[in-house]
Amino acid sequence: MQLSREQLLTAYRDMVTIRRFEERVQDEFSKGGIPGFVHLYAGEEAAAVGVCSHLGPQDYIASTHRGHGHSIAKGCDPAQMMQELFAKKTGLCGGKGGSMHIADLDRGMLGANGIVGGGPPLVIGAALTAKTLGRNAVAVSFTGDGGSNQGTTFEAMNMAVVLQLPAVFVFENNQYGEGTPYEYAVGSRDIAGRAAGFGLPAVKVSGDDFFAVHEAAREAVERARAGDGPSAIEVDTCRFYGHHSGDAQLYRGKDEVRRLREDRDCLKHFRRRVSEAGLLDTAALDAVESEVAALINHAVEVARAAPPPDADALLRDVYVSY
Amino acid sequence: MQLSREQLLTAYRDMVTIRRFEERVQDEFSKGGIPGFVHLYAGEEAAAVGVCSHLGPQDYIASTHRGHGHSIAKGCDPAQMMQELFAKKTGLCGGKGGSMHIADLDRGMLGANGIVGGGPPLVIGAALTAKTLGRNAVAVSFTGDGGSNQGTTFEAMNMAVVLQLPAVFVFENNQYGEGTPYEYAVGSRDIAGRAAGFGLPAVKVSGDDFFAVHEAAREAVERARAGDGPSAIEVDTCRFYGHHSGDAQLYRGKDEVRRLREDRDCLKHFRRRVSEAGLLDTAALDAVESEVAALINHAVEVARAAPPPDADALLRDVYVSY
Amino acid sequence: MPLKSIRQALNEALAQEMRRDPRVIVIGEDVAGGAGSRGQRDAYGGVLGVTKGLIGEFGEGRVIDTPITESAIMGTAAGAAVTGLRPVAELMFCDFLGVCFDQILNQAAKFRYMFGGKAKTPLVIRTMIGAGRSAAAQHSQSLYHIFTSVPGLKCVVPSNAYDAKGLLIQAIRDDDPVIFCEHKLMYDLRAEVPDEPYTIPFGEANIVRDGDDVTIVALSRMVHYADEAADTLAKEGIECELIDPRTTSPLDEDTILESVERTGRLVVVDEATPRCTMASDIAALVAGQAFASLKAPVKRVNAPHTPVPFAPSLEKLYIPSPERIAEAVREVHGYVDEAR
Amino acid sequence: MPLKSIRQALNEALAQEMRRDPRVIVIGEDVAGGAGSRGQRDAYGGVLGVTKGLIGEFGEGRVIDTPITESAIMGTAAGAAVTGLRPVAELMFCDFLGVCFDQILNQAAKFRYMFGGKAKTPLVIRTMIGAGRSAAAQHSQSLYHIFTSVPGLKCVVPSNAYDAKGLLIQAIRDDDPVIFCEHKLMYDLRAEVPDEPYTIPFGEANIVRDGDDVTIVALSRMVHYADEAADTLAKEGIECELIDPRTTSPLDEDTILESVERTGRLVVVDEATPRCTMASDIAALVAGQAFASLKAPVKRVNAPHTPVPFAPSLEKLYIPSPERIAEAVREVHGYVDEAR
Ligand SMILES: Cc1ncc(C[n+]2csc(CCOP(=O)(O)OP(=O)(O)O)c2C)c(N)n1
Ligand SMILES: Cc1ncc(C[n+]2csc(CCOP(=O)(O)OP(=O)(O)O)c2C)c(N)n1
Ligand SMILES: [Mg+2]
Ligand SMILES: [Mg+2]
Repeated sequence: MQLSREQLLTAYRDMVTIRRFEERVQDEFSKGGIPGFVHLYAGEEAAAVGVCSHLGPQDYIASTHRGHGHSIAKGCDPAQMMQELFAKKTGLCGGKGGSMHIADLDRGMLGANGIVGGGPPLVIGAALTAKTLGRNAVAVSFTGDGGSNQGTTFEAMNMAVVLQLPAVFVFENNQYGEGTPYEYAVGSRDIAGRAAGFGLPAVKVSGDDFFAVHEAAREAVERARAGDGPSAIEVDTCRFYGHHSGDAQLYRGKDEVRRLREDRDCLKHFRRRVSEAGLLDTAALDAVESEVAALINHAVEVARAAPPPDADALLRDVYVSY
Repeated sequence: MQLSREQLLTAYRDMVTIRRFEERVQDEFSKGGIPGFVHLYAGEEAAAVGVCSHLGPQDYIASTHRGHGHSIAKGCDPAQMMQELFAKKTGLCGGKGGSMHIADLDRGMLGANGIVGGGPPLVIGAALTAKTLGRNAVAVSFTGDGGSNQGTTFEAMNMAVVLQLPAVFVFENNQYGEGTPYEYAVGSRDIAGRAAGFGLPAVKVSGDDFFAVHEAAREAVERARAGDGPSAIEVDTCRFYGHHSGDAQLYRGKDEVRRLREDRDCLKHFRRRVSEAGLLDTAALDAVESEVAALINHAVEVARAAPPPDADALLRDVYVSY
Repeated sequence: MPLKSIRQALNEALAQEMRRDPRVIVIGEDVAGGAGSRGQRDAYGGVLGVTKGLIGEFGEGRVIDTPITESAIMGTAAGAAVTGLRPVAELMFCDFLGVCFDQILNQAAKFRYMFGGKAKTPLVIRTMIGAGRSAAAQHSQSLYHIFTSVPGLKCVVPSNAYDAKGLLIQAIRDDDPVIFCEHKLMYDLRAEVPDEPYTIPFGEANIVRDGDDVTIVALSRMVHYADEAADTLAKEGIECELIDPRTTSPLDEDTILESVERTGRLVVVDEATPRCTMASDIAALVAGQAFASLKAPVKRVNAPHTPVPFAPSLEKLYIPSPERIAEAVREVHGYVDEAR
Repeated sequence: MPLKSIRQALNEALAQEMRRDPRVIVIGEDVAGGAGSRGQRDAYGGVLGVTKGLIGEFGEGRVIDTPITESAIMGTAAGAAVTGLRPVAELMFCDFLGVCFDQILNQAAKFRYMFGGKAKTPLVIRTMIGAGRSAAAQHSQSLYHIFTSVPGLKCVVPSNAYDAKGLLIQAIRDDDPVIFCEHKLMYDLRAEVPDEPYTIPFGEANIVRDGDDVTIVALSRMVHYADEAADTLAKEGIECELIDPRTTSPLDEDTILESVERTGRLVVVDEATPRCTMASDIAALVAGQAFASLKAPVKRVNAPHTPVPFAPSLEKLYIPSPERIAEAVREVHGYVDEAR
């Protein structure tokens, strides 16, 4: 599928937004402005954006503990996100969720998830809602290579096939679950192949290549929307930071991250591709960069200035009524 | 592999023992002598016996709610089993487990299990013990077609591959989980194929044919014992009774059970096979039948006569020490 | 008014709510049964027949049979609830929470709070509790204390058909996740149940009988045993006030406290094991908030701290009996507080 | 005696037991880390470093990294325990029990009873509890009440490095399944810890300080907050007896009851939420068995019935504070029982 200039710019803007957001989060985290744990998505942008560019506001995604990229790709406001990470009253979850539970139901973002394997079953539910209410919506779960081994993930795939639901299972194989390589933890060493065994079409694509992800996701999302059932996509990708901000990454090979940043940067790949094909010129790409830089600066400024939650928020919203 | 006359007789005896045991349990259950729920194994005998004939007392099995057949095949005493079903002090579990928790650790029988999918993770543990202590033992899990969809079962297969454990996953596909056909519940309709996706050798064999199961199990058990890791076997089989004694079986086709009993009776198949090949004559087979009949009669008599557990058993054996 | 069993009352509640609101669906293992088989559809209608007939009226799209896959069932229900359906999911036996608890504990229960109040999760989980059928250790537990302890969940333990219908309709209309615990020995228990739909609010106890001598709080099936005990005791001249909280979360603290303020004596009867369960919860409530009125130790009548045994003779000893309840009441009634 | 952190004490306990008994193994996610990677082995040594270094001494066969697969981990440990190993399995955060609880609740805990006393399941599950690190709703819970409620499980909640070592060695040598709960904020807390192995029996509380006015029972990290509160109160002339039960199952009922019989006043401090948890369990115990001695209502200091919030400002309000504890003690101390 040929993407329009507009679409290309949007995709690039989303990917750059994620990258700069994460770089800045790392920075602010080390300066102490962000409490708790953060898991950064930098390096994997093509996965979130390649998939979510096929989704509209009526569609759903469920994310992982590494949820900033999915949120941005699904249309969440980076400023509200940043406020959430800063634990502010004005954050996306009023400061009560934080990075690991960032969510935006209005935009079909069902939440980051602190439980590995927590999301896939939820996605089946969202897909069932779409099917039952005839909404023509699609639900996508993002899961890591580590999470691909969780029983809940397997169950969700089987259930989606049995009920022929409009769901897509995206496996972001960034090579590691914490410090454990997927070659060790995935017995078959083949996440897509294992998914295929569940009776759904499954492909593996390179996450360095936005266009490859985009194309695979187009097929999967169209299949789901047409009522032809679920699919799986394994995205071969990499993370540029540690498991979380603060991970010493001793399990990495010498120079591993430097080489990944050189060879496997999906942003670089994208720029090269669109430039070489004459689809976008450097000026346009650079304009996006400055636009994003301003956006992120603004997000951090707002987040810093925003107030913490009111004390009574502690007891609020446990129930709708009690 | 050629089986000796002795081996053939043992296999036949075990299968007949299971069949007559179950028929009698059904009978005693309807007469009110057996409390609780019982799930009968009749029709599936070739699976338990075909597999367990490769196992010794040092090997382990974990069973399902439908556990009588596995217990007998693994060498449990039918009289002690019957006493347990009758809830007697002298039963295999002192009357505290019943049909759904019948177990005999001395014979490597890790228990029937009331939780569908409860057994496979346990088998990994038994296999790990074998490997860690250098025992050269093998651990086998029995799981139904229904249980093949449980997350715990998938996790166990992956773990067994990752740790290269001496485990065998036997899937007894008797076509139904309660009233739900496997064609509906297994999205891929292919349990062995799905298992293969986890990175272990997996085959499907007919459970009508003791020799087919026996041969597949031989390979799998040898592989495990040789340190070459886990395997899976799907046994295509059928149950002659309902899900439990008392199931109206409305989900069955008209005449389904009658036809199964005619066409798919593994005992009939066995008799025909060994007779035609001149391996065992009718007299020998019939002698087994009468021997077993006496055994089962005896078991029921002992069970009826045995005392119930002492009242203080209620509080005993919650802990080793507390 | 027509007499209906708890089974019928629940079935009627489901049917009426499904008629009223197309977003209500039923999902679980064999909730119809026979999906894709050569035999009949609706072959089960739930293992004990509670959902029988629903698929005939509402079809496969709204009465959904699933594989044996509790995490996916609960996750599907949670995900569907938060996106616009009102699922009634079945966890066949509460004992099976072990294979799916995350979707309840960390997902459904916490969405609203974690997401800053922006989520609504109108989910009902119907599940069976209780001993007494020789179903042994893994099919006989009464685990509602676990659900009760989880902020974000509501928990219902009906004791009769009238309450069962009204509470289930309330649960379905409620915008929070509700665990609805049905005692497997009570499905055939009958009571007068109106044909039309009605709701019973959560957090409002039912005063089953009045009395001034001793307060008994009993849950689920134990309400009936406590009532039996109270009959016996009445003949001895001890008048018990019997309170059935009906929901453990929210708990009607006021009714319990008011009663104890009057009687000064409390026995709590709970089929669950004794540690960190409802009897201790209620005893602690009273020890903290009605201490001034207490004239005797708070007695708890529970199952022992053991798994549920298989043998009927042992199981009978396991379950609190009317006799043990009466004995406990006599004890607190006869207690003389020397200091007061 | 050398000062050691809880992290060091636990690590030492594990190493010493693994040396002593070849059947002891450690299994979990990244308990070493880096399995099959291009980088270092033992890259983690447990996410907070408790198992660091073990793989160097004991090798991959006994320090086993797993996929993210808690049901398989717990099942492996249960199955291994019942067949002859003595596994120490790691459930990284107790919050994750939801994805693996069946193997604990229905398998490991019940084997012995269901099988008529023929099984031994010497299994330890190490897990992290507690709020205070802004880890939000799914990584901050204190769920030991759930383990405590299950017959067949033992449950340990150490509050200092000395106890941590002795209790972990006891847990490993114990023949029953033990849940060992480590508070994530206390790993760096130091105490004098002997180099040689020693055990602390289960079910024996530690009397942290003596006092005749009010009994405080506090658990895990709350022991330290309660001690702080007691310091403050001592200056006001209120002398608290502070009891750390160390194990919630078995629970040292005698020590608690004896203390309350002396002081007549009890405050229970528990970081868990209030419903059906340890504070209510202990309050109920006392209301039932030390009623005659009670001079004031039993006060519980808990987190509120809410999930754990992310924002540090809210989380601080969530966790019971020394101030709230002191206030509760003042209340029961100042209470005048008009009837007595
Ligand atoms: C049920 C559960 N187990 C373990 C963890 C701890 N944990 C958080 S993230 C993570 C690794 C996840 O790896 P992967 O799925 O590959 O995602 P990635 O971090 O690589 O994006 C682990 C083990 C958890 N949060 N939940
Ligand atoms: C976790 C769990 N879910 C559901 C059940 C109820 N149940 C008991 S047996 C069974 C069907 C099992 O089917 P299958 O695995 O095919 O075994 P079969 O009965 O055919 O031998 C079900 C649903 C259970 N015991 N445990
Ligand atoms: Mg990963
Ligand atoms: Mg089956």
